[in-house]
Amino acid sequence: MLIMIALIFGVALVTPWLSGLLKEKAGWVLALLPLSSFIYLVSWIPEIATGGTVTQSTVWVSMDYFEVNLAFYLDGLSLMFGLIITGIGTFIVLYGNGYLHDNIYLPRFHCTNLLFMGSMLGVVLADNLISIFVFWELTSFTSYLLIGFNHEQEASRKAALQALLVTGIGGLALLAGMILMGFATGHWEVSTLLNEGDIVRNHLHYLPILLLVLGGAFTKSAQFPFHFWLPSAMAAPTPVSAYLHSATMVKAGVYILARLHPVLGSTEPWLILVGGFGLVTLLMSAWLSISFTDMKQILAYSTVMSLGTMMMLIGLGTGLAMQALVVYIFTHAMYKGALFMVAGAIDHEAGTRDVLKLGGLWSLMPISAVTAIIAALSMAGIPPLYGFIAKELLYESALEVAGWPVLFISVAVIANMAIVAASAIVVIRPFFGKQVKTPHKAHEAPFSMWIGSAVLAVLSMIFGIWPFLVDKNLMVPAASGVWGAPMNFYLSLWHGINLPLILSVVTLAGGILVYWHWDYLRDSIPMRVYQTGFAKFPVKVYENLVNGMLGLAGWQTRVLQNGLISNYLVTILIAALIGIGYTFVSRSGVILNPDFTEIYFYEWALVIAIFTSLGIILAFGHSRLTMVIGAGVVGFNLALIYLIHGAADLAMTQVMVETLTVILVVLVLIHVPQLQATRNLISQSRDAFVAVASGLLMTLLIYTATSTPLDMFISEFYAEASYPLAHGRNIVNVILVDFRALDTMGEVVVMSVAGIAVYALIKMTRTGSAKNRSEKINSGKPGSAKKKSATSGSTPKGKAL
Amino acid sequence: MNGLLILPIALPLLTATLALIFRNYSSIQRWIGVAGMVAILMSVAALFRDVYVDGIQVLQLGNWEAPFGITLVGDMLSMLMLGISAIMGLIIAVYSIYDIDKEREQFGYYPLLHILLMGVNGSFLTGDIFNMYVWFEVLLVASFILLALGNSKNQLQGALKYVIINLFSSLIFLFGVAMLYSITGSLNMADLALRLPEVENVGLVTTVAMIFLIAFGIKAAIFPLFFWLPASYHTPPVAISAIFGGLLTKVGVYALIRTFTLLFTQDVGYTHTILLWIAGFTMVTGVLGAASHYEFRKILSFHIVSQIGYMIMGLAFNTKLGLMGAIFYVLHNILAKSNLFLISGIAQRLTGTFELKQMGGLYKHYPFLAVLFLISAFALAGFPPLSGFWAKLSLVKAGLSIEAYVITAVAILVGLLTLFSMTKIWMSAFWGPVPEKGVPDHFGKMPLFGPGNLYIMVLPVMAIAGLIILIGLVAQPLLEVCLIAAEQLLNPSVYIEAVLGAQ
Amino acid sequence: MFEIIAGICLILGGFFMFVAAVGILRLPDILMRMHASTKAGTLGIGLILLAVAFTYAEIGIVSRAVATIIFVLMTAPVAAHTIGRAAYYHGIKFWKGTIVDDLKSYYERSRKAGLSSGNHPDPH
Amino acid sequence: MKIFLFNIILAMIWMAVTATFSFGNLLIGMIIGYFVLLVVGSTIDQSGYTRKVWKAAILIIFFLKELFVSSVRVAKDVLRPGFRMESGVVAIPLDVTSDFEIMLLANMISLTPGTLSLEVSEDRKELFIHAMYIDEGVDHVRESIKNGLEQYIMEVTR
Amino acid sequence: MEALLPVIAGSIFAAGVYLLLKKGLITTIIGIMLISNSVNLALFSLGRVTRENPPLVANGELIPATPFANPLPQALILTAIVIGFGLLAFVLALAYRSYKELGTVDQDTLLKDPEDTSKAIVNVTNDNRGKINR
Amino acid sequence: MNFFSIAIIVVYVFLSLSLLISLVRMIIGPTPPDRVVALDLIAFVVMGYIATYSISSGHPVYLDVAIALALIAFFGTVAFARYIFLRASQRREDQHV
Repeated sequence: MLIMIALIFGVALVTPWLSGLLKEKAGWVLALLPLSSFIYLVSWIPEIATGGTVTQSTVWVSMDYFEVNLAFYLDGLSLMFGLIITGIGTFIVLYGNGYLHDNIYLPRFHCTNLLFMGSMLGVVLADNLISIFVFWELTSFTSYLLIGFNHEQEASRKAALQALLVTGIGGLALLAGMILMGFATGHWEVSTLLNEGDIVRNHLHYLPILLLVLGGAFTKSAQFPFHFWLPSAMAAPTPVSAYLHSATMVKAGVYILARLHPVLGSTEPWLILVGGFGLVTLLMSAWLSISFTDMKQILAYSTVMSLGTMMMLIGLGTGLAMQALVVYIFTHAMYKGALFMVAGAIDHEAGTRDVLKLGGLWSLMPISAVTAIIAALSMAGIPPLYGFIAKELLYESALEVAGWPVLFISVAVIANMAIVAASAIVVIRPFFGKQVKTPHKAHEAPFSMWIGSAVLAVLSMIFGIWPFLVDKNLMVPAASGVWGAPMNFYLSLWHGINLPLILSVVTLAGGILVYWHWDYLRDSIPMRVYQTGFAKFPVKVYENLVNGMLGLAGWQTRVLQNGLISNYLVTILIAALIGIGYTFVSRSGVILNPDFTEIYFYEWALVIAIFTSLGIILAFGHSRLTMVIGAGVVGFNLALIYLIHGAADLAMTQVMVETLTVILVVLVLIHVPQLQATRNLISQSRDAFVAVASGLLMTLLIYTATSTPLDMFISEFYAEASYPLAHGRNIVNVILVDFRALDTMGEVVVMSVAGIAVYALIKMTRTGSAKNRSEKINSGKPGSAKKKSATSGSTPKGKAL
Repeated sequence: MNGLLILPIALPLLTATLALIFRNYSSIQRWIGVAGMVAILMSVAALFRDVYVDGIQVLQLGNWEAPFGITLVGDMLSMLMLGISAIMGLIIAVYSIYDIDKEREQFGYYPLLHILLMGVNGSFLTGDIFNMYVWFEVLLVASFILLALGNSKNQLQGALKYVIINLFSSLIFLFGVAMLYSITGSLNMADLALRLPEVENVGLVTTVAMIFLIAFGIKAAIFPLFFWLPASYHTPPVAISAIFGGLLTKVGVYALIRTFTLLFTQDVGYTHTILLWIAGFTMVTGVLGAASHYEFRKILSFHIVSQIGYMIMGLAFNTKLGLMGAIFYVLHNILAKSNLFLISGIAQRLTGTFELKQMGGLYKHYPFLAVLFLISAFALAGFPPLSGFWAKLSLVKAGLSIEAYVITAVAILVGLLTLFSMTKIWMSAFWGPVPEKGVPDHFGKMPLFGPGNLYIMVLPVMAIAGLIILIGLVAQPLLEVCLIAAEQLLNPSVYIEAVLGAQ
Repeated sequence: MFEIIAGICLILGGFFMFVAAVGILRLPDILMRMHASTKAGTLGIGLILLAVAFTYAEIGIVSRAVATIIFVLMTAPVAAHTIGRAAYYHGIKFWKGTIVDDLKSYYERSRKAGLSSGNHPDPH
Repeated sequence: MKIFLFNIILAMIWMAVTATFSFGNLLIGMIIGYFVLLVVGSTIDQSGYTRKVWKAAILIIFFLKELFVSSVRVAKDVLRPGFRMESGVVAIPLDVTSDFEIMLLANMISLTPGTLSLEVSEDRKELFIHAMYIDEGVDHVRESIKNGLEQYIMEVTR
Repeated sequence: MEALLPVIAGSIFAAGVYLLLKKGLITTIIGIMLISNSVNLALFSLGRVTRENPPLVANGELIPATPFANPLPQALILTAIVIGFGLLAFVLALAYRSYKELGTVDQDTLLKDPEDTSKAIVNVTNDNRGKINR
Repeated sequence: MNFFSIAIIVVYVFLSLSLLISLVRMIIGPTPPDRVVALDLIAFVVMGYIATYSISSGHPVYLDVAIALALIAFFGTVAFARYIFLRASQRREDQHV
């Protein structure tokens, strides 16, 4: 199976070139791919039918934290889904080839479409939880590309993003849920999890797991309140809608729940949540569907309704419900796919999908008409079609619900009335009645476009008449796959007169009644309100959420990233003050034990000098020269302090560097004028506060750190090793050039790069004269800076004397 | 003792000098630049082999045994960082051949690039905290000038903020080093790791940890300290912002990981909780900032911030899995992020702007570029089966495994928002219709490969995209080495023993 | 013997330093102050360096001290000159005791002659 | 000038003889060499080297004296309350011409009593100095400088 | 004296920070100058360099006369000072340059975060665009 | 307490006083040149300090620092003077054109 999927992916990636090769025929060739995999899956039927399951596993990542295997698990359920995907996929490839034959993006369609097919197969076949998620995300991704296929239009882009975000967040929830499940059981293979349901159900995290998984499933399968993305996704070209949004992808949620039903299912919360949401969805969307006139919208909502039905059935969790479920999935895939294809064909040939603008096409497009009729009948659940069996089963299982069967059955019946009406609408309106003028002159669709729907429709009739064709070897294993234990049943068209049959009749009658008054009903106020409330409102909510997020983002950015460097610095400083200061005070506490004895008077003089010049610097903010002079004085006095403490080289360097810096600053001052503007009082006092606080913090930190004696073992080693081993008398120099030579090397690099930097800054210039260039170039490196400033300084003298 | 350890520092210096000599012969200079990168890559590969085979490698410079001399230490983390930086260096060097103009080349672009790499490698390799300060300064000064090189208004505006704030941060760093020295009397990190636990005043050590958190935090652009990054990273030529966005901030992250696993493990309950909070805020603010902008590179810059949050989160978990996730995330993020920057460069060459609102039609005319973008963007958003997925997976797993549900939820949601702003770029620049006016006349006509030599820019992008996919599909080896690195980090005694010899 | 001389030199040097300081504090206008700082300052530092030379009567130190003294003697007046000129150019308030200012008239003349521009490199 | 080199060579020889190479020893060598030249000078010496050196020595001594005196005077004035001097900027006509001479003069003026050189006229004819004590009148200041420093300098340089 | 060093360092730091936050670019740079001075002094005082013999090995000795001043911090500060000087020189050049380009040194008005940067890049890379068009 | 050590103390007294006094001049200004002069003198005083300390501490090494200061302070002063000069002439030109 891995090979199969890999093959699909591989071919998908080369599709653009391939279809470049064989132009129109591309579709026909590519269709062989899903067809072959369909046949491959069919070849498994005998084994599966006898209750066997197949597991194939390839190690992907295997370490003590990850057990991610590309494991595949084929049982009835996944087989059925696989067949649906590949089977319908085959037709879709053909259909798409015809539908988009004049579209320049056709190769890209084929590519993404195949990619999607592969990932969808992966979802249903994968065994390992993580790999399921991998394929799950891939479907979201590919569907994003497919929905946005007509990317020139704003609408389809929006829809694509909508689908991606909604399903994406669901997918992430699913991931979390799966990981939790894995932690709970310690197993990552579904096939093993299936036997560990009790552990999960009794686990502390059961509810979170359930909620997260449901989040994934509901978003993917467009359950209320996430149903809104599916109708908007109809912006996609019809083949996509037919494939993703009716037959396959939207069923992924159903699949995952069906798959995990043995693990998570048949508990109180499960019944309430899954069943309940399913019920709501099916009721709501059924009636929404007939509030639209666009065929695709109608079909979309009816799809949502079917999904709701499936969810409800899963929720019920009875054996009968399982049978109903699998049958329903199967038949729905067939008739809904067919109907979508027909709708697309009509749209393609007649130029519109609005049932009000269509009529009497049956003479023009006979084949489509017949197909549509059969499919619609199946959708309406009318014998002898397969849909009928499904509906019967649905009613039966609804009837036998423990608790309140009345609720379930009534809801089911009411909803199905609407569906009957809907199916009537999508067939009668376009094909019968008097012909109306359509944008294009309508004619029968090409072979590639009707073959798929025709086959599907015919199949649903055949299976309806002879259900045993499929039930033994497909339905039963599938149902038992969901049920988690082998079960046995057979389907038949006719059970004699019983309650479900009566209900069907009622439904049919009601449906026809509804159809009769459709035009009136559609425009009636309650319907409008209903539509706004359930179709438009969720979209609004979604949009408001996104916009709200954007608004918040904008606000936050305006506040934080406001371009004022002083604000940035203040923020940083305050953060540092809080972070460091709080930790310091709360964790360590201030330790003060300095002794101010033995400070000679001349040292006091130095201290006073430093403070005075600091005062000068702060006081003379308006005269930069004074500030620089003050800074120079501070530097000189620091040098003296170093000197007094026996750091000769240090003092030397300090003097040199300080003076050079001052000179450089002055050189810049010459060219850069004084800035007059100053800050207002508030920000000044804010700055003052921050400054004083940080200075205080530094002082206290130093006092506390120096309160304990320092272990000078390294310096002692240096002292002993300096002359005997390193042959240097000046220990500081020895440290610089020998013990810590790498530092010095870095230092040199920094200096030279700074030289290059200054050079580039000044030389790469379109303004500024050559003279100040030469000055600034050299000011990068200390030595030359000295020389230069000397000459620059002595220029007037040279002239003067 | 492994002499190879000096090569990643020495080779760039050598290349830089050579390139400086030939700075007026741009073609020679280019090839020197590329060749130097290849040499570095090879030396790193050799080193990697040694570390992988026989554990942590150590070089005592000048044969002064630790802690008296300066020690170069190569453990798995350093090796991974070195490797990725070498790869990025090579990619950028090739990309620059087309992207960097003559004038910049003449003013020492390639030498500076190599000096930058030298600083980065030095800080990855050094085992001495003060030496790390020196290397930080080296890479800082190189980055300063690379940022300002060209003297356009925007560059200078960005550079001033970047320079001032980073100068301040390195001064804080220096003060932190001084504090460390004064409470332990040592500078060698392994020796510090031995001595710090013996300090009576644990609170003081925690305070020092905070100082380092601030200092490195500014460099790594974490939550309240990141402002300089979105203000500057989108101003220089694309090649430069690519290597900045990819590599530089990660140096800060590396320093954080190193110090907070090796040195400051006394009061984990306190420090790492703070880290966790910071991580959360960083993720959210960054991604929101990205959501609110419509300039290609500004969006990417904000995303850098938000993804730093993920790495910090992994560090804050302080579990094997978390650290592994963090390291893997760093590697993957460097690739994806730089690649997006490079793509933005190509897009700008084609459409003539970085403003999303004025871009469009790239998907129509340059599908291959679109594919490359999709790969990088969805890797960034953590989509399977790309490299980002494994990072996200391991981080989420790590979070859930220690029941840190809130932060994990935040991380997941931020991932979704990342996806959102990536699609924002995609939908306007690629899917969007071609704008009526303001499109250069060569748009749509100039092929990616062929006349126009655009392929020099495309090939590196392809290479990285290939790496991303490769890592995604064959994640096992990289995950394993990341795990080894995490194990080494969580068990400092190995490191200490390798440096100081058996105690 | 040397000790005594050194001591005397020290005291004198310190004293002249002090004089210089008081001078720049007390004297009425900047040029006068510069008289004080230049002369007394130079002498003071010279004497102190001399004292160093006498204290360590080693040839190396003596030569260094002497070299420094010579250097100071060479630079101090130049510095004074530049500052003085700059100060004058910057415009100074002469104190009441100032009776003559030839330079002023000279500048007037030279500006009329348009020479001043050549004399003063124009800043940017 | 070559005679000066000769002096240096002598000093070198001295250093070689005493086998101690240091700045101080070089100085001593120079002095000894100078005296040697002073003795045998007149025979090989045309450029009046020895005389000039002698004058230079005198100049230096004179200068040092002036410096000391001026400092003392400044000290007096500074420490005495109130100021009784009169000051001003005085122009001094120059006889010396070469840059070197002018610089020497200016510097020395700056270091000698109550005078501080400010500016030199474009045509090198005038030197403007700030004088502290022109109580006896401007001319006296001019005289003292022309007869004092300038004389000595010219003796050395001419 | 040692007891006073922390106070001095702290106050210089405070002054530096205050200047750092001011409007004018040059003022900010002077602030950085002061801050780096103060940090060096802090390192000095944290290194317990006390009033003792300089760390020199006298002629004929093998080890310096004890007690000698702690040499290691001195070496570190030396490195730090020089590096700081290099960076400061660069910053000064940068300030000069940005004044020439942007025409002011008022950080609040000239240093807004730049928005669209493509124009600059395009201008700078004219030669390459020529290559593209041909 | 011989004459020499007294002399040293006296010198320190003188130097400290001069330092503070020149600071006063630096504060009261009033013009930049005054401050520059003060700085110049302070540099001298610091040199004096260093020289004296190299005597009192008995380590002649420190003399080198004094020399360095002598060499370099000069340039600083000149730079300041140049700045003042240029600014002044700038102002004058503004006035006279």
